[in-house]
Parts: sequence; C-alpha cells; structure tokens
Amino acid sequence: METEKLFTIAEALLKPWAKEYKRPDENRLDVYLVREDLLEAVEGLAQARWGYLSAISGVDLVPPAQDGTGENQEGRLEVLYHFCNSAAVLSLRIEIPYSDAHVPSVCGIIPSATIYERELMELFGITVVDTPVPDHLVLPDDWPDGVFPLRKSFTGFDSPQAQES
Amino acid sequence: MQEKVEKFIVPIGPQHPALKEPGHFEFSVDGEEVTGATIRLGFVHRGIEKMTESRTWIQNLYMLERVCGICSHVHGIAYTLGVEKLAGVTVPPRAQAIRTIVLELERIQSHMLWLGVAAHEGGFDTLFMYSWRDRETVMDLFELISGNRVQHSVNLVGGVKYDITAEQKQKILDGVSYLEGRLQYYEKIITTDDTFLGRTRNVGKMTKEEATLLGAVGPTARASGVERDVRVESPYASYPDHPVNIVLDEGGDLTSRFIVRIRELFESIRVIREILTNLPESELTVRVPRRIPAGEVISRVEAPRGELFYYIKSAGGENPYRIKIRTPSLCNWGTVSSVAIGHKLADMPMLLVGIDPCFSCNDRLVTVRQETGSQTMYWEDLRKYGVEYYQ
Amino acid sequence: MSIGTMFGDIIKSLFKKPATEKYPFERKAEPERLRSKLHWEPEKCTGCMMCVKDCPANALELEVIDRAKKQFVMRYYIDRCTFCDQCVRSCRFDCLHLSNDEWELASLGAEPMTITYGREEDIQFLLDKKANPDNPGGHPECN
Amino acid sequence: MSLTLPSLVSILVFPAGMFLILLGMVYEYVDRKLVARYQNRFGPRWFQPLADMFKLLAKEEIIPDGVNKALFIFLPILGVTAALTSALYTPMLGFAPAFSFRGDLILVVYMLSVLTICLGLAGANTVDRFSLVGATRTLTQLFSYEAPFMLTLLGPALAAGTLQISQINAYAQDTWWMILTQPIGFLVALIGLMGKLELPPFDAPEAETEIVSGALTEYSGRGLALFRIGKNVELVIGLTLISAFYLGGLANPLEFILKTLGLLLVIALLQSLFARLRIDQTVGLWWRIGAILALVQILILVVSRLFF
Repeated sequence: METEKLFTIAEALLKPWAKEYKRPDENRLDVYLVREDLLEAVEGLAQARWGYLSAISGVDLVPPAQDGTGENQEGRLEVLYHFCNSAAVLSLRIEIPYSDAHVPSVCGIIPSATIYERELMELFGITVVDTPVPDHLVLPDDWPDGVFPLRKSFTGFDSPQAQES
Repeated sequence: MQEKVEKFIVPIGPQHPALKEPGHFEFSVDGEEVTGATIRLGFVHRGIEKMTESRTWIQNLYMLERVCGICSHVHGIAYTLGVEKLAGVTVPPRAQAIRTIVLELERIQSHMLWLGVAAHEGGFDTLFMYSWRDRETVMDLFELISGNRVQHSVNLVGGVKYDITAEQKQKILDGVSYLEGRLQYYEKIITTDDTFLGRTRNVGKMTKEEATLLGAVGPTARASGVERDVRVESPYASYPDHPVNIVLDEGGDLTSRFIVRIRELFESIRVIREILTNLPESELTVRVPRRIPAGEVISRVEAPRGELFYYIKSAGGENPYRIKIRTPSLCNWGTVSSVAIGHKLADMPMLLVGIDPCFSCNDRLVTVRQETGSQTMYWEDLRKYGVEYYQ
Repeated sequence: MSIGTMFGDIIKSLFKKPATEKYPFERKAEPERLRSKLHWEPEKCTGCMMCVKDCPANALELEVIDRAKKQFVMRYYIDRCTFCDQCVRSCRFDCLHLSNDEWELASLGAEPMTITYGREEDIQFLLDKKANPDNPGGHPECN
Repeated sequence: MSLTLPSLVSILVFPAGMFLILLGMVYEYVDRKLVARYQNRFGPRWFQPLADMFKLLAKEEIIPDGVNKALFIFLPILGVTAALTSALYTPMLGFAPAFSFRGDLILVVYMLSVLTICLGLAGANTVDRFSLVGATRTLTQLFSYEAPFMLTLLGPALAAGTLQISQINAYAQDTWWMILTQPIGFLVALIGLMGKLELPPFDAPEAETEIVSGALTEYSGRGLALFRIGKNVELVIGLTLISAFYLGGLANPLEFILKTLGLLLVIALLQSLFARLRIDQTVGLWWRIGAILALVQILILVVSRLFF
C-alpha cells in the first residue's frame, strides 16, 4: 500500500533521531523526538521532499492529578508538527516543560511555518527561537504580556494566570 | 549624497471596499508598481479553539459550523468525522451520501460566490451580478434540503438531520443541470473575454515549485499544477465509492485559478449526479455516546478553498481537550505576499481574491473587546455584557 | 480575440423581468423545511433537560415546578436561538418542533425576544415566586 | 456682452443653471436604471439621484487636515461652473445655443476638461493616499483620451467647414447623418465620452475596490454634491454634442430626447459589457488605438475633401 510505503520511507529518514514510533491509526505515524533533534529531523524530511508541513499544533498537558500527589509535577506542553503526504500524516511530537518552554524555529527550512509559530508564541507562550517575525498575529497589539489564552490555566481575565502577570 | 528613498504605502484594510471582511495589508508602491506587502490578521478573532474546550461535543458542532459562513458544512464534516472516529462509530451510508452531496453543493456555492467577488474586484460588475443570480439556484437547493440558505446545519454528530426525498432529488438534478449550462457559459467568458483576460492573464504567476515551497493548498495549488486534493489523496464520506478526478492547470496565474475553480464544479456536478442516482437506503443516524473515549484524531477534508485540517484530542470527558483548526486560507496567505511584488497596484485586489481568502477562517481564537482602553473583556463577560445591554 | 462575450445575456435581460425579489412587497412561499420559531408541547415533556443541555446557544431554560405533576415552564430566548434543530433531535419525547412560517422575528425591543411556554397558572406561579421569593405560594415541593 | 435679463435667464435657468442640473439627474437616473436592467436588476427609483443630491447638500462638509482650504472649497465650484458654462454654447433641447461665436467648439471642449482637471487637483490637494493615486490616474487618463476625443469632434467640424457649434448642428441636419460618413469618428467619440465621464470600463481613477473613491475620497457634503452635479452635466453636454454632430443634428426637443437617450442606451450597454481596464491598459488603448483611429478618420476626411 502506498501509505505504508511512505511511512517506511519516513521511518528510515527519521531513524537517527526518533525516540519512539506509534501508529494511532492506519493513516498516521507519530514520531516522538527531543527538542534538540527537531531541526535535523525536519531538515531530513524537507530534503527528502517527504510531504509538506500542514500544521503545527500546541497542546497544554496539565499535570495528571491535583490530589496532592501530582502537585510537584510540572505541567508540560506538547508541540506537534504535522506533515502530510498524500493520505499519510506524520506527526513529529516534542514535549517541553513549562519552565523551559522554547522550541527552535523551522522557518529556515520551511518558510511558510511562520504563521503557525507566531500562533504558538502568542497562544501558548512557547518561545520560538529565531522565528523571523515574532509579532502578534491574531491577538490585539495591547494584549498583556504573559497571558497565553490556550493554556488550560487561562479561564478568562479573572483567572489566576492572568492575575499573576 | 545619501539618497533617502521614501516608501509610499497604500494601506488596504482593515476596512476597505475591496475586502468584504477585515484584514490589513500594506503595499509599498513605487508609482503604480508594488514593491512590498505585509499582512496583519486578527480583526475578527473570536476564540473558537478555546471555546471548544468548555462546551460539549454536541454544542461544539454548531460553533465550529460558524467558523466560516461560506463553508460551514465542511467544518461540520471535519469535526463530525473526527469525533465519530474517536467514538468508533460508522455513519450509515445514506447519511454519508447526503453529507457528500451537500459538500459538493457547498463547493458550487462557494466558487460561484468567489467568481462574483473576483469579477467585482476586476470591475466587471455584470459578471458579478449574473454569477450571484445563478448562485441563488444552489441556495434554493440548500433551502430545499435543510430549510436554511447559509448555515445549513445538515450534520449531527453521528449522521445527518435531513433526508433527500425522491421529489427533492429531481429538483437537485434539475438545479445542477441548469448550473452546468451557466457554468459552461462562464467558463467561456473567463477564458475568452479580452477585457477580463487582460486583468487575469500572467497576473500573480506562481510556478509549481513556488506553490509547493510556499505550502499552497486547494485550487490555488492546483492552478499551479500541484496535485493536492484531500478528496483524492485520502477519500472520506462517500468519496471512496464515488471518486473525484483531480482538476489541474499548469498556468499558475489568475486565469488558471479561475479555470481550475470553474472546471472543478463540473466535477462536483458529476459527483452529485452519480451519488443521487445511487443513493443507498439506510438509517440516517447512529448513536454516539455523550462521553467520547480518550484519544486523538486528525481529520482532513477538502474545503472549497483547500485542505482543512482538524486535530482533535479527547481526554474522555464531555468536552474536548483540545481542538486545533488549520484552515486553508492560512496556508495560502504566504503566497500573496511573495507573489504581489512587481505587480500593479490595480492587480492587488484581484490577487488577494485569487486565493479566495476567508478572514473569519484565519481568525478564530480569542475574542477580546476593548472598553475605552482599560478594561479587556473575555468572551463570557462580553456575552453577559451583551445580554445586559439588551435587557 | 473576443470582446463583450456577455452581449447576448445583457441584451436579453433588457427585455426580461429583473431577477431581484421585491421582498417585502412580494413574498415567496416558505420552504417546507425552514427552521424558525421553536414550539414546545408541555404535555409530552418529562423534564429530562436534554434540550437545555445540548442547546449550543443557551437559548432554552426549563423550570421544573413539579416533575411528577408535569408542571414545567420553558423560557425560550429567540434572540439567542440559532435555529439549529439540535434540541428537536435531542428530545426523545417529541415535544419540541421548529415551525416553518414564523421567521420575521425582528423587533424593536428585547421584550418579545423571550417567550415563556407553559400553563398559565404555572407561569403565574413563577412570576409570583420571583416577585415574592420568601413565600412560594402553596407549592411546598417546588425546587 | 452685458448682463441683460435674457442672458441672466440663460445662465441661471435655461439652458444652463437649474434646468441642466435637473436634466443631469434625469440622465443619471436613466443611466443607472439601464445598467441595472442590463444586469437583470431593478435599479434605483426615479427620485434616487435627487434624493442623493439633497442628502449630500444637507450634509456637513468635512474639510480634512493638511489641505489648502480655499482650494478645497473652490475647486468643485470651478468645475461645475465650467461644465455649466459650456452648456451655454450647445444646442440644448434642440434650441439654438444661448451664446455663440466663431470657434466656440474649442471653448466647449476646454471647458469640459476643466472639470476633470479640477477633479485631479482636488485629489492632489488632499494628503490622502487613495486621493493621490486617484488624482494621478484621473490626470493620466485625461491626457490619454483628450487628444482622440478632440480629433473626433474636429471631424464633423472639418466636414462642415466651421468651428461654430450651431453651424455644425445646422450642417448636420442638412446632410447625411455623419455616423454613416464617419463611423470611426463616432465610435471613438462615444468611447472618449465614457473615458471622460470615468464610466466603466474606464473607471480606474475611481475604482472602488482599489482606491475607495479615487480623487473624491476625502470629499463629503456640498463639495461631493457639486462634483457629482458637474459629472451629470458633462454627461448631458457630451451626449448633446455627439448627437448634434454625428446623429443628424438636433432640431427640436423630441429629436434631442430620442437621440441622446438612444446614445445613453448604447453607453449603458458598453458600461456593463466590460471589465475595468487598468490605468496602463487604458493609456495604451487610447494612444495605440484611439488616437490612430481618430487620425485615420481625419485623414480620410481631408483626402476625400481634396478629391471630391
């Protein structure tokens, strides 16, 4: 099958950096990476012309439990780089902690990623290092610093997150 | 002597007669020639992605249908397909067929709307009036199927609301036959009328290489010869049984974008006819649990403007954990700012509408309202404010 | 080389009736499936609240005075309603339906935008309760 | 000439003044209605131009910052005055012109251009970008259609052997319709008039989808109303001139109405037939085709006069 063939190629391409492969369903392949390897992995995909960057999704992974045991556990953010090639969707996934929320910019390899990276920056508070245009994309110019609407802790302007800043 | 080159900047938007929705562009011009372009979005930012996290799976369907007014059904489809996959249910074939028919009718509606708007930007108001007059045929068909012209809301999580009766089937067939004739006529106009070709030929030319690199999707990419169509690549709904032929054009300029969009509609009409004549008999809905099992799903569909991408993550509750929407217009923006340079200012509106931009689609995250510069309101407050205002 | 490709159409239109519909002077029949104002039949209602829960616009409020005696009052906010038909589909007892001919709902004030469905005495009871919250007026089991 | 009662009447009431302003509105209405019908729409009701005018005249006139105020107010008045003045020399309603002298055709042609120049200056006077681009386009377009348009009016004048409008009108009534003897000239004149009035497809100077309203973007209230009156008056005068010259002259009001409205029917058709031309395309069209056609027409005339 075509999709299988594409995934075999992708797996071979990403072999040096992949920490884990997962196949959530027949059209998808999830590859878990660490942040430091992201650029090389994206470069590898781009050079082999494996599909195109379809979207970058951010997800706020709140600490698992608030019953006292998980309190000292820090929340994490997950960034997914979705590459589409025909029916196949490849997601490069990296997880980063709140306290060290930055990812490298892939704009040097894929220029059209700028819009998604700006979204990540203003909505999740993930610093994208070396992104060409760090301005606001969708939020107003006078939006307060340090308020990231798509983090789970943001529930409006009376929420603790907004109060803090 | 140091020569100071002063840039003359023509702003287009946020409010401008050429833009039916707010967006802001700044074109630096030298005489009539454009030397640079920048884009600022966010003027109709509504916070839909955040709002989905506090609403139930059922309520979200109706909100996501309102991401865009022109292609509401396709957002509903992307969402319901994703949720149904997460819940592990299969929608009955008749419901799939009806969904697909409405999808293709919506494509016709959207492209004809675009044809009118594009003609208007080119100062060809007569074509604008006629294409919108004929678009009424599709709107009447929507009215026939669902009762509503714009927000058809045909979808349910787990099926469709409305059946297509034998009588309606005949009316739809008649309607698309009429449209087919008209569309052939419009195709003739856009490919032969010299005044119109003068405005579109060799304008906004984008090679296959550029289109691939800039990540263009949908008709904008196909007009440059890039084979990108989710209906073909990864068929959903009824497309596996009724495959669509990809429509390509190699020109890469505005004329090609016109041609691709119109020819695509002949394909849509063919698919509608094919599905209507083989309409399967089955139930219209299937039960979907209120709590969707934990998991995540990626749902891709082909909207009139290109690939629509949904990433849905469920934590097992009554509300989604995260929904990421990537609309086709967002992908196509990049092409405008790089293609604009070197063109005449008069071509800018045409170039902008060439990608069929949808501002509401781009701006969907958080709504904020400024109250005399000091108080910022969140959606809930804004809503309370609105309710109080009218009491 | 061709100029004026729309000539035929344009000349024909000069002798044709304009396509514009002269609403409100001339009206077309409502489409059969048009979704307009919601109607509620209290006799069938069991007070399960599914419609209220599923409404994406929070346009419905159901006040249960007495579930056993089937005493319900429904408040319906037309100005919030998006006419999506979800409540009708969610109702398992078929007591809601959208009419297809009451669609000219604009008004100058907010007053006509809230409709209260239910039996006269139940509505009166709620109004009394609102006016005088301490004395619920002879219905001890109200919630 | 001294200001006597008849001359005052002709300046203030007929053929210039009130009558012409009202007639201009009627023609604007007919034009809009025809375009609407060509586009299968209803179009405006009969009083719409009048209502528009009253609305504009009653509205506050906002003078933007950074403009020369005197010029801002004076330019529309000058434009309308020039347009109305030119009406005095045209056979309005088929009657003899109120004033007439040898070579008044030249005066009328220049008077008609004054409005356009005022428009351009008005745009250049403001600091608004759209106005500036509009003004540039207005003046660019002026220089492209003006020469061919003048040449086409010269054709009938050459045939009649005079530059006096009333005499050309009289000559036109006696001979064959000049649309038959000088078809090229007629066509160029008609299209030149559309360029002059900035009607589609020559509406690049006020292309609303690009530069909002062109040179007039900053105008509101009375100034805008005056410019619109000027445009309407120019429409009437242009139609009068072309029908007097090319359509067998204007002898009585009935002929006037039939011939000018017939022309308007054609102009409205042309308006709805084409997509807007870019300003570079407009200029190219006029200099490459319009001017050459007009010259060819004149050449044919001269040659035929030499030999017959």
